[in-house]
Amino acid sequence: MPVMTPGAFAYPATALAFKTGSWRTMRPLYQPRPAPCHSGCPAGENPCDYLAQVAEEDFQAAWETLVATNPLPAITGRVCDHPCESACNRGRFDAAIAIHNVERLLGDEAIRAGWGYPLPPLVPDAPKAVVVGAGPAGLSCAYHLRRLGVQATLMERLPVAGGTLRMALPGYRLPREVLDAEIERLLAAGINFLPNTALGREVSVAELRQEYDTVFLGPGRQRPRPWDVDGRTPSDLHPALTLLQEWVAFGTMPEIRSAVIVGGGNSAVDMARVLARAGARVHLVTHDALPGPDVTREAAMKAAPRDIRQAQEEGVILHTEHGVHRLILRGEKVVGVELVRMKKLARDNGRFDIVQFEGTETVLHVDQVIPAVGQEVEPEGMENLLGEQHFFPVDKVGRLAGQAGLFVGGDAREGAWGTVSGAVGDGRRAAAVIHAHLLGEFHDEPEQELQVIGIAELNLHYFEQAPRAEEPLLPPENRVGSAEIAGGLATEQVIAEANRCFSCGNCMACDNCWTLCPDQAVLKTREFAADGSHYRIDYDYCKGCGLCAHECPVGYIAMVSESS
Amino acid sequence: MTPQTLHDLRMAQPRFQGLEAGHRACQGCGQALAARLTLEESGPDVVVANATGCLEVFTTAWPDSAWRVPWLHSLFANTGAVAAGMEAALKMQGRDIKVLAFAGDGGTFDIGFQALSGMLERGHNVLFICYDNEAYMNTGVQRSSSTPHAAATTTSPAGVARMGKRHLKKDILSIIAAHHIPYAATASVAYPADLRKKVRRGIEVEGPSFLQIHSPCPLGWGHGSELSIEVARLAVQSGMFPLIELEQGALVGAMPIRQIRPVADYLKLQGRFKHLFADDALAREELAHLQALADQNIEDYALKAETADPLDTEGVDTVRRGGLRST
Amino acid sequence: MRQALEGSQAIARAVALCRPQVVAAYPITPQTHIVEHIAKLVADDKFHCELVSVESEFSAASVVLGAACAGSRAYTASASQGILLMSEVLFNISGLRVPLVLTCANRAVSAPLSIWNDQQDSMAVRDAGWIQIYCADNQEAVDATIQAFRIAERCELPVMVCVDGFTLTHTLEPLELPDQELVDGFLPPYHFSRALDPLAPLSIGTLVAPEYFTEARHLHHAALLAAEKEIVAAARDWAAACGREQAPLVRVDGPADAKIGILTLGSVFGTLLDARDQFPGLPVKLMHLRCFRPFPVEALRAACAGLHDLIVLERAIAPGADGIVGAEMRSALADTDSPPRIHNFAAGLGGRDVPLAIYPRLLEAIKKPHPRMSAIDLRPELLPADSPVRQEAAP
Amino acid sequence: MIRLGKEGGMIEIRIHGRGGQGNVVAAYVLATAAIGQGLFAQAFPAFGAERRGAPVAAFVRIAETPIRRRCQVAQPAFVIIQDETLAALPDTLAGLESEGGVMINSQRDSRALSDTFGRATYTLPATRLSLEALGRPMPNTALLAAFLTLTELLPVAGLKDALAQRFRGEVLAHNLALVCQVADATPRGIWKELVHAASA
Repeated sequence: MPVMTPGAFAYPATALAFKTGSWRTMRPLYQPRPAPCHSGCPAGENPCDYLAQVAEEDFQAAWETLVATNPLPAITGRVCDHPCESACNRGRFDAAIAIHNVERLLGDEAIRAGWGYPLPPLVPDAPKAVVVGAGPAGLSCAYHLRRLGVQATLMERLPVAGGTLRMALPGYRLPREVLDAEIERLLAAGINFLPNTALGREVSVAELRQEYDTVFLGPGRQRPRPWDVDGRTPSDLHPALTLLQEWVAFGTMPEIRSAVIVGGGNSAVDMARVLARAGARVHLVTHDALPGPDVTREAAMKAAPRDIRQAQEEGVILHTEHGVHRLILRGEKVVGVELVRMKKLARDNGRFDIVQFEGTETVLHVDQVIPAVGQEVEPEGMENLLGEQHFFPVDKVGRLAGQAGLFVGGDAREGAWGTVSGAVGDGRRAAAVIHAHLLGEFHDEPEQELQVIGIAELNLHYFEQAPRAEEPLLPPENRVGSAEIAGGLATEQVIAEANRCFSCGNCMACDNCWTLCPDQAVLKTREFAADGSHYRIDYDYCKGCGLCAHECPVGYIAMVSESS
Repeated sequence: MTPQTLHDLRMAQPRFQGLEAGHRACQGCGQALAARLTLEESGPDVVVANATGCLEVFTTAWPDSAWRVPWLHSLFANTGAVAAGMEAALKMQGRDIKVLAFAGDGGTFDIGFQALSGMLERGHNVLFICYDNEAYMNTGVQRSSSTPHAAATTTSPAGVARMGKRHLKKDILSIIAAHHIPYAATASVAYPADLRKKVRRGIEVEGPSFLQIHSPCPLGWGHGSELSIEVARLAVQSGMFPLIELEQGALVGAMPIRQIRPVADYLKLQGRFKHLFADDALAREELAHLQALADQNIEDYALKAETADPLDTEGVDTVRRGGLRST
Repeated sequence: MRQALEGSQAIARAVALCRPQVVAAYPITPQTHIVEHIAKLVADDKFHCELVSVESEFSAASVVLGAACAGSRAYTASASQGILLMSEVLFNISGLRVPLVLTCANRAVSAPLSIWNDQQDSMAVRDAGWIQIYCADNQEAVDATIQAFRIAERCELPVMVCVDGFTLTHTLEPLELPDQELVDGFLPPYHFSRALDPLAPLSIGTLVAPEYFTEARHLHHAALLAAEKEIVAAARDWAAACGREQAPLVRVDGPADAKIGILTLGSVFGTLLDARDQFPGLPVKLMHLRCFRPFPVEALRAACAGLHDLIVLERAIAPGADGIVGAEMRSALADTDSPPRIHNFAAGLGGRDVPLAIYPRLLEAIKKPHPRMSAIDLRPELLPADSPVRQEAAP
Repeated sequence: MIRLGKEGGMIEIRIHGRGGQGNVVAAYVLATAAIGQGLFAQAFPAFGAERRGAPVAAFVRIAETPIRRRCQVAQPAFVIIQDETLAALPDTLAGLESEGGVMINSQRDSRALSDTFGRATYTLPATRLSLEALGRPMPNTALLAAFLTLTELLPVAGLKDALAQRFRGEVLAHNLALVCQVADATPRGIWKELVHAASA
């Protein structure tokens, strides 16, 4: 009961006794939302996290954040077609953040400085798991198992680890020393690596399944798809994969003056570039379209746009949305091919059909046709798992149907990304499930995904236009042998890029909500903010005006009904 | 976290909350925000004279007060004089405490103008702050001489014969400038860094200084409470409310606008201008009139940014990680 | 020692002796000489204060309000239209319980415009919640001014010292001015318990809802009633200090057993004293109401005990009603046993001279009853021919 | 110094002049002089809104006992006229006691004006004297000096003291010199009995 004062004066800050929170019908909530770059990354990286650390110039912390999802950043920073950047909201503002350059710099910095993965010690009776195939999927799976405290054994058919990375990726895209450095660091991280150990040769799947509760298979796709035109093939047919692997391994290449490469994937483009650089006249023929804003993922060439562009720079002649209609043979040798315009058209059932357009035939005179129409799983040692299929049908965490404890990831699974980062992601997801299995903690309920945050949900007023840093490229005339083409970015450029990040759906501690709340209901704190923000809302006073949510630059604050 | 420690957290905020929570302002009140930002910059060594108006009513419903600074509300019309008296007393006592005067546009442009003019003319060391929400909001949104042309209020309603207020918004700053005081400026709640900078300047100068802060009123302007900052920002970006600084009556600075927005973008968010978007010749004419007024501001104060000024309307409140703002 | 001083000059010097730190005023006849004398004292460095020459009386009152709240003793003076222009602030000052002293150089209120003396101005703000003290001569004005600061600061209430314009303010006569030590001994340094201070930041001037307003008003009313004790104490202590006795509430002069009494306020009292000597006859008790607010009901009942006829002579009227003091006297004496007949007259409105001859006219007038108030010095011949008063007066 | 007619007796004097002529000052100086001599006195203007040049009046009361009345002076014992042209105005001699005296600033002969006014009259060329002594047409000091010399109401020294309270430096010196000059040239005490009669 208040007692009347002379002249009805009042004491300071006594209004705190008046709880205006009761006025509220909508409640602001700090709610992290997946950024498009995050949800767009096949490896599952969340670039916002490490970009924030790079902005604060704490590179090692940023790298450690990065390798918590992807152990091979120096590699993926080079070879990934970075869908994160295609998804980046900033791309609809000025230009996407050069995330791959940040990733690459962190990876290179780690190699230079010799940083080690932050890993827990292995307990003596740690659970065990085996991984077959030391390609990107296998390496990732083994690494993540190790991170989770599982004793991982990694088997590889070849004497060295790396799989496709080592076998088929040209040095001008992925320098050997980078590849070696990251793989060595990974293998040295307490993983039991068994080279020259092939399924069906040294060991069988059955034996593995006897020894281990769980087995992860990452064999990749090692066998070129068979190719012919109306049942005919030239006698001197060389599949692109074979030629590439020879060139990558020994630098040798048969004498070819002119060729048609058939296919639109990475190996097709790499093949074409290698030949073009060797002085041949190279045509690349593909059903697919050139990647572009209004071209669907399904209809576009699988190769990274960057590599396609570089191939053109290097003289490769593209015939997109064309197919080989007829082989022109003299005897059993190719002297030319007849091309026809084609298009992938979506049908009502959603599937794609390839349609030829009669009367668009043209002839190319070449002395070689090199198919690069993709590969399939080499079934050796896995025949009874594969049966008639060319790939392994698995669920979203990589479990092979009807085979308890058996996981498949990377290119070998049906519907694979067909990219290194996709394989890395498969390995990580499988490792998590395997770990849960080993602890008997796996629950098969789908975790409901928060909706990815779109640019419309950001408050762009708070960001300034800033140009994207472009890395220097080796001019076409200087592109010889394995000389790396992409030059990467300098440290200060990378910091600038990190500062361009909108931090979509992730609190950047900008103080807007704290500064603009008319009711002093937002309290600034680091230690007491449980929700990943740097603030607490004092609901005793928040009137629910919604200013904080509207003015939050990164869409971190949601207004939810009090009644619900 | 228990409420007790939440209270501790409030008591430990890294800023001076001269205006505390628990005040009874409407949701999204621009004036409440402006007052807190002002005191955040001034710190506790001030005394405040507050004119009758929303700010006074919603902060001090006996026995509660939201203020953490010595505060006096006398009347509607006399704030300039009350502040002058405080200043005279503190001067005689030899105490170095700045006197702040708070008033709305009614207490500044209209009923309080004479006392304000006298205070300025006599050179009292007072920072007079006008929270300009462009109408008499405290009594239920009646027009003031600060109400923009064509805005609808309860005493300048829109109807078949009228397009809201018939007269122009009084150019108070030019009148203030004619007193040749050391410092006068306009600010907006949409640009807190700039606002704080101007409060600081107004406090540092010896002698009278004046700050007019554009403070949206969701109730009176007819916009959502979450839009207060958005609306204030558009007022600046459209040229309707130029952010300028004067010293000794002479223009010394204007915040450039990098991307000038059409006045319609500002108006269409507000119910008080709804009638201007009717399919009607008079409405179109008044809309064009308001655009012309904004264009004239942009010309008079050279508001069009030629280069990316670090303090332009986009740069000044660009967010930085960790709450750093360019000031 | 006695000095020849003009009333305004004496008041100005009395104010200076009280050492207010802030003086604010706007000139208006007949208050001007007070402020001019203060300005001269400041200019001659005989008085150290911040003299704020404001742009209106409204601001003058507001400046001293702000100054007093900020912890400085403050003073202002005005009259007539100035008092009315201040009136909003006057109510505010007392409601906030702020100690202040204001000299009202009493003057008529326009329209019609008159710059001359009556007391309509201070009477118009009788309900502003201020203490009001009326002075019969300039010596009283000097003493009351000094006492007013102590009363105000002890009661946390503003005090209005009412001095007839011209008849006192512009009249030179022999006056005693105390020396500084004497005043310093009587009046301690200014202290306001709620002074604005960053170290104890109170909020003054809050909004009070209906559930609390009555109590706020009650405290103000009770404070005014309680102020009577301080007014008496101030007069007593001041007398002890300077040797000048003064009835603090009601001055009574004349035989205790007189059956006729005349109550008035201000400088007319002196004229009546001389007039009574000039026209000896029935014993008449002359009374001066020094303290009008708080209204000293007990003192007035005691003073009027035994009277058959009480003449209340005022220099203001409540148009359409009665005399202001007269009406209050009726209510004050109503429930006493055998209250006197009350005759309520106005005189000297708008500066009309109140001569000695007013006295016999008053004694003559009360021979017939006066249900309503009238001006004793009305000149019927100046009224329109159809005016009832004129017809009644016609022989 | 003379005694007034009776205990509590009082002399009332009215001074006529024009706005800006120092009329009120004259009244104040005379009252101040009386007070300086231990008497009681009152001085006040006829309160008006008149401006420079208009006819104005001021009053002085002098007594041996405190003066309580605050009314205006209706029947003065003496009238002091600072400007001859005012003499023609009806108000100037209004209420003047039949055995009262008129002191007037004039070049003309006292006897002639006595007949006109029907009262004891003394003329003094005060404007000329003040122009000579002060360089300004301020007749009041000379008139007061003459008045006090004629009536011996107060010693001329009292007038000098009063002037000293109000003026400084050269102005004061010149005024004091003028007072002496006039006092020496004015017959002493010839109006004593007028004073006595008026205050009786």
